[in-house]
Amino acid sequence: MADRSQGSLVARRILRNPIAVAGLAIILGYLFIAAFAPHIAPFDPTAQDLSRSFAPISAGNPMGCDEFGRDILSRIIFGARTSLIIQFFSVCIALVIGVFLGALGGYFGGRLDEAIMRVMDVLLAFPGILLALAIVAMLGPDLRNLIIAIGVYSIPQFARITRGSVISVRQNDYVTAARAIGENQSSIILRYVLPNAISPIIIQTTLRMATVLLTAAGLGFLGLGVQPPEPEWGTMLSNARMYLRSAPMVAVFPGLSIMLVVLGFNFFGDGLQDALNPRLKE
Amino acid sequence: MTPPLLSVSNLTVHFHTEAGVVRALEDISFSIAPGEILGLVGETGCGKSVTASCVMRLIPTPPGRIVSGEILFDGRDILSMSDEEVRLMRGRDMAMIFQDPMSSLNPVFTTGFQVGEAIVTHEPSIAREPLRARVLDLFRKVNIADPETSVNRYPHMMSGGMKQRVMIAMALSCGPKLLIADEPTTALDVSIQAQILTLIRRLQREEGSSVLLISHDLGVIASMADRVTVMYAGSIAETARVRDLFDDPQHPYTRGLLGAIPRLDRDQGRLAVIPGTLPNLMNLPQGCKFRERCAEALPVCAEKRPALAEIRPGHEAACHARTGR
Amino acid sequence: MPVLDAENLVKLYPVRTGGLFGGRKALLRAVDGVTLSIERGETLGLVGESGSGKSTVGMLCLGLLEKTSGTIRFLDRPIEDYTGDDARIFRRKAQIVFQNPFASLNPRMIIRDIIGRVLEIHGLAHGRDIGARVGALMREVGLREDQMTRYPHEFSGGQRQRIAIARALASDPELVVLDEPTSALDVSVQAQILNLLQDIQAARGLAYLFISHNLAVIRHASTRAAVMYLGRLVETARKEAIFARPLHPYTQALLSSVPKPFVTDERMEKKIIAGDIPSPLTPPPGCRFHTRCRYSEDRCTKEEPQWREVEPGHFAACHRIGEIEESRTTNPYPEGG
Amino acid sequence: MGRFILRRFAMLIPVLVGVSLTAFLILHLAPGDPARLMAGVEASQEDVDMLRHKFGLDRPLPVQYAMFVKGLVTGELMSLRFESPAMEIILPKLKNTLILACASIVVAVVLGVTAGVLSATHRKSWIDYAATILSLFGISMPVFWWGLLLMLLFSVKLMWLPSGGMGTFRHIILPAVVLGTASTGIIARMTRSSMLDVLRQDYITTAAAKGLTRRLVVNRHALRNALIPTVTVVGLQFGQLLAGAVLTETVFTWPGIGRLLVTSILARDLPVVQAALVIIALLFVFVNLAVDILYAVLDPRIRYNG
Repeated sequence: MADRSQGSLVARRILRNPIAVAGLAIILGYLFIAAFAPHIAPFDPTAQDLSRSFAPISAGNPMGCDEFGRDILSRIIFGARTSLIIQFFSVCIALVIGVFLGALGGYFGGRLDEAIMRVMDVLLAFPGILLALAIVAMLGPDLRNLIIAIGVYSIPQFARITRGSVISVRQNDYVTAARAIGENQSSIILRYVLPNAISPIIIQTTLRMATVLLTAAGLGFLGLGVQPPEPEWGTMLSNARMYLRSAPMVAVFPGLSIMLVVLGFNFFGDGLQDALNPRLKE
Repeated sequence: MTPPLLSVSNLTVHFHTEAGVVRALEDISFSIAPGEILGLVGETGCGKSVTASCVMRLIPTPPGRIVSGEILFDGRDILSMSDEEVRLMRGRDMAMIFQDPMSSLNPVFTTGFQVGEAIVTHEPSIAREPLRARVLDLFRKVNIADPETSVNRYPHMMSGGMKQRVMIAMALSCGPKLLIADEPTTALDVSIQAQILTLIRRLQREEGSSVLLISHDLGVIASMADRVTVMYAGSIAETARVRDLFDDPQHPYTRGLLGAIPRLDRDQGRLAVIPGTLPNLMNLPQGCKFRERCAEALPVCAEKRPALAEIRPGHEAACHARTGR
Repeated sequence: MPVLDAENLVKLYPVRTGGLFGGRKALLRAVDGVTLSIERGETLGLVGESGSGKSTVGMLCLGLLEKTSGTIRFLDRPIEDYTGDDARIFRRKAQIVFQNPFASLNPRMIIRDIIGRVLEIHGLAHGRDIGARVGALMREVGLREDQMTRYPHEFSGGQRQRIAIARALASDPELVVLDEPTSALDVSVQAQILNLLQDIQAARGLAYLFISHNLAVIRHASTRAAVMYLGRLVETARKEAIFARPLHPYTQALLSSVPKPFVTDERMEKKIIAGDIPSPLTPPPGCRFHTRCRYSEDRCTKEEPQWREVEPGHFAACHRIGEIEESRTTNPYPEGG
Repeated sequence: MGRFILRRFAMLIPVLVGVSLTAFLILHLAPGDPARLMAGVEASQEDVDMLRHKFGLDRPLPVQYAMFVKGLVTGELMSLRFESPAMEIILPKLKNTLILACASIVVAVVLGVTAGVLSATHRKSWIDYAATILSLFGISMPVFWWGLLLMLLFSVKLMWLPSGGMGTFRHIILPAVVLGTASTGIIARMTRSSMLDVLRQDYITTAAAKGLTRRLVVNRHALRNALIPTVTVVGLQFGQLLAGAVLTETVFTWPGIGRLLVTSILARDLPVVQAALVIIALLFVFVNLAVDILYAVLDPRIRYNG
């Protein structure tokens, strides 16, 4: 936030909202775990010990062991790292490209806008996970391709949100005033339009972090995500599914981790939405 | 003397917001006689619209809170009525028209339906045909061209002036004793404003109802009202008959306001200016709220908030310099 | 030499009215043949109701909207000729103040930058100088210098309008377009701003194009006034003439329908212009005011009235000026419907 | 109204071309030889060359695209796996997916709109907080995990409901609930915010000022307007459901297009993958068209201006 007092007002609103605070706590915990995974994890996440296959929950393995006797807690902790990498890079790709295209179309309008939006419409015509699924299926499943696939499928959302926001900001008199004092186009976009169009983009970024994780885990669950033995929550769940009847607990923790982190971003994003959108406040 | 139709006494209203408590109204008292038009005038934030909402009991609570006071309408205390009693009174005994006719009609229903709805609410047993006739009648009464077609139109197909006529038709549908008009012409062009004001005036005479006319425009007040109440920062500054107020204003704020208006009828070199800005309603000063902008302020003005007092019959002002030493 | 000289300005907007592939395109005639000029030190008041095109004229004169046709000469040079480096000169010498002070200041900039950008862009000050110049401008418009590091939302509406005025003055303009500069303000604040504008003009010898829907404000603020109706000028004259002896029936009726802030025995009913303002999409043929004019006759519905100088410096466009002169004393407009 | 619909149809044409082009190009996006990709790593060079020729992969790209579109339109596009036209495989599966998606959307709309309206009318009460938290949980729930949990509880432990397959009404309950959970949450949030928005409008005050009961103000004046943006969200959610079916159908072995898509990807049956993608996209685009038309029915401002 460029604006001090407005920024602190937003912070105060978030801290007064218990749901947003809970979300923030989850996110911070997640970041901490991902950052310090090697220091926190009790075991090597890929070390197999077939004698401990499906070992139950114990003091040594607080979440038990999987089919290869790997410590599930350690795999969950390192899995946070994988998830964060996917989230961060794919959202970055989508954010940069999407905001650029959306701002361009929204500000200049006309044929350029028409062309950009038609392309976005085509991408949006493949709903949800499908586009990412198709891309990753063709490129081959690995971490880099997963990031590209998820990044590409998130572009239209950012482009649309940015475009809408830019169009509404563009109509303000201060943009006309900027033209009247002789500001050039790039200066108008960077100094006047984007800083005022940023709120919905911030909200979208937070909420996208949640969606992106769900998509990555979903692809992992279908066997099209990060390949084993790399620890990734969706892939872990996919393997656990085969032993659902005999060892149901193995399926519980990866799913719980996904849900908690996604919940964290959604809680925080929801609070952010209320805080940045004073229209909803009395 | 006939008892007043509406009398508001010592009304105090607060709003609890994120930033603090806004003292929107402080100790407001005024009354309206049957068949009278009372003009309520003041600048942004003076509390005139809040007052109107209180009379209709349309203040959202929270954030609003009616701290104290009494609103007697036709002898009944509105503030102690049950929700159902208030509901039955709204639209039937008192009705309201709003500032922005563009947004005060529901875009997804036809205008005829919305006027008819007001009638059905208070006469649930009315049959279809008489209802239609009543609505058409009302449309004719407020001079809407081609009523048969107009009742089937959606609001967005009408001009601002026409929509305000629909609002007036709706307000008059059950023959209310009191009409509250909250800035009814502020969103309209000058030529349309004149039409609407004339219409309100004519209908008020025909129906014999009372009107609480709220406006920031002293011109509108001067040409419409029988009596005028001037509000400033949540308090009443002055109440008088319209001629007394414009010919011999007592409160320094009223005088300042009249001096600050550009005039069409004469040349003014420079406009008289009320210095300074409105006080913050969340942090009101001690004593008189107008003191910091007042050229006639006395030492007492910094200590005691002036009460409304009669200066001559029918002319009251809340000013230490006028009323007492 | 006038500061601004606009001739036969036209602005048409293509508007879609539905249908396949964009449907029938209609033309909204926002401004349709407006001619005006403004001298140094003078205020031209431009008054009209909604749909009259008065704000569009202001935007056209500053090149903020592209005109469809007509010529605009600024300091004796067509504004199209201000290209390349000269474009800066035009931007520097012609400025604008908008109606809504809550929308005309970038909420993400502090006041020093809002005003200081003008100096930077035009190279009028550098480095530390900027702060000093901004401070001086703020004092000129009645603000405190120490407020320059604040954001717009920390100011009241009147103060914001002062900031907008300071921004307009920063580049030392010759012409300022004031687009309803006081319409969003309360009466007491309006008076402060009107006085301020008067002082600035006296001190700097500026030309103002003062646009407003408020006739009393126009009368107070201008030297000459022009009345617009549905994209056309109907009358223009020095203010003494136009407000004392309006010639056009529209001007007359408009003046009498303004509620005056004093009590008279005159009845409101006598002063009304009937009917709604027609849509600028389908302006009436002939004289555009004929649908609401009580003097309208057959000719008015067919022929466009000529723009002519009825008295020296007093122009109007009406077929019946001479004939209605005598009936001016009574003005029995029926109630509109 | 007719013109309005026609115009919306016309706007679809570039999107349809783009959709088929994208589905076509995705195949060529893959690094390396598409023929090799189809044939698999183990196939001999002759087999690959044969496949390349059979599918015209040695022809110029525009020709290939034309063949692809022709194959789609005439239904001649052949599956690699089943030696039968791709469409014949896809369409019965599509029907199953539609049954599932429709069941889910009904659940989501009924629960979501109710929760959203209650939330907005009881703002800041426990109802609002509960609905908000539940909605956010619903949105955050990974479909596949949620499916596994419910399956564990209702099929494995309680043995009330079947764990997979399709047949009776009991088979559809779990997949429909699982698939509809996220949409319920999103529809609830959207309804709440548009309802709050509408409740602030002047015409709501007007309705209250004429003496309408609170219930009429909410159900007649507010809901009708609040549903307008909700309808768009429902349309978008329908697409999400079609996509989410990929996961739900895998969990519950529901014989729909989503599962077909996954198995075809794993079996490198590219014509079926492409055709399925195009079919889902087409369906989604037409649902959105229907939503636009519904939008116009609900909102007279669009009806007459459009």
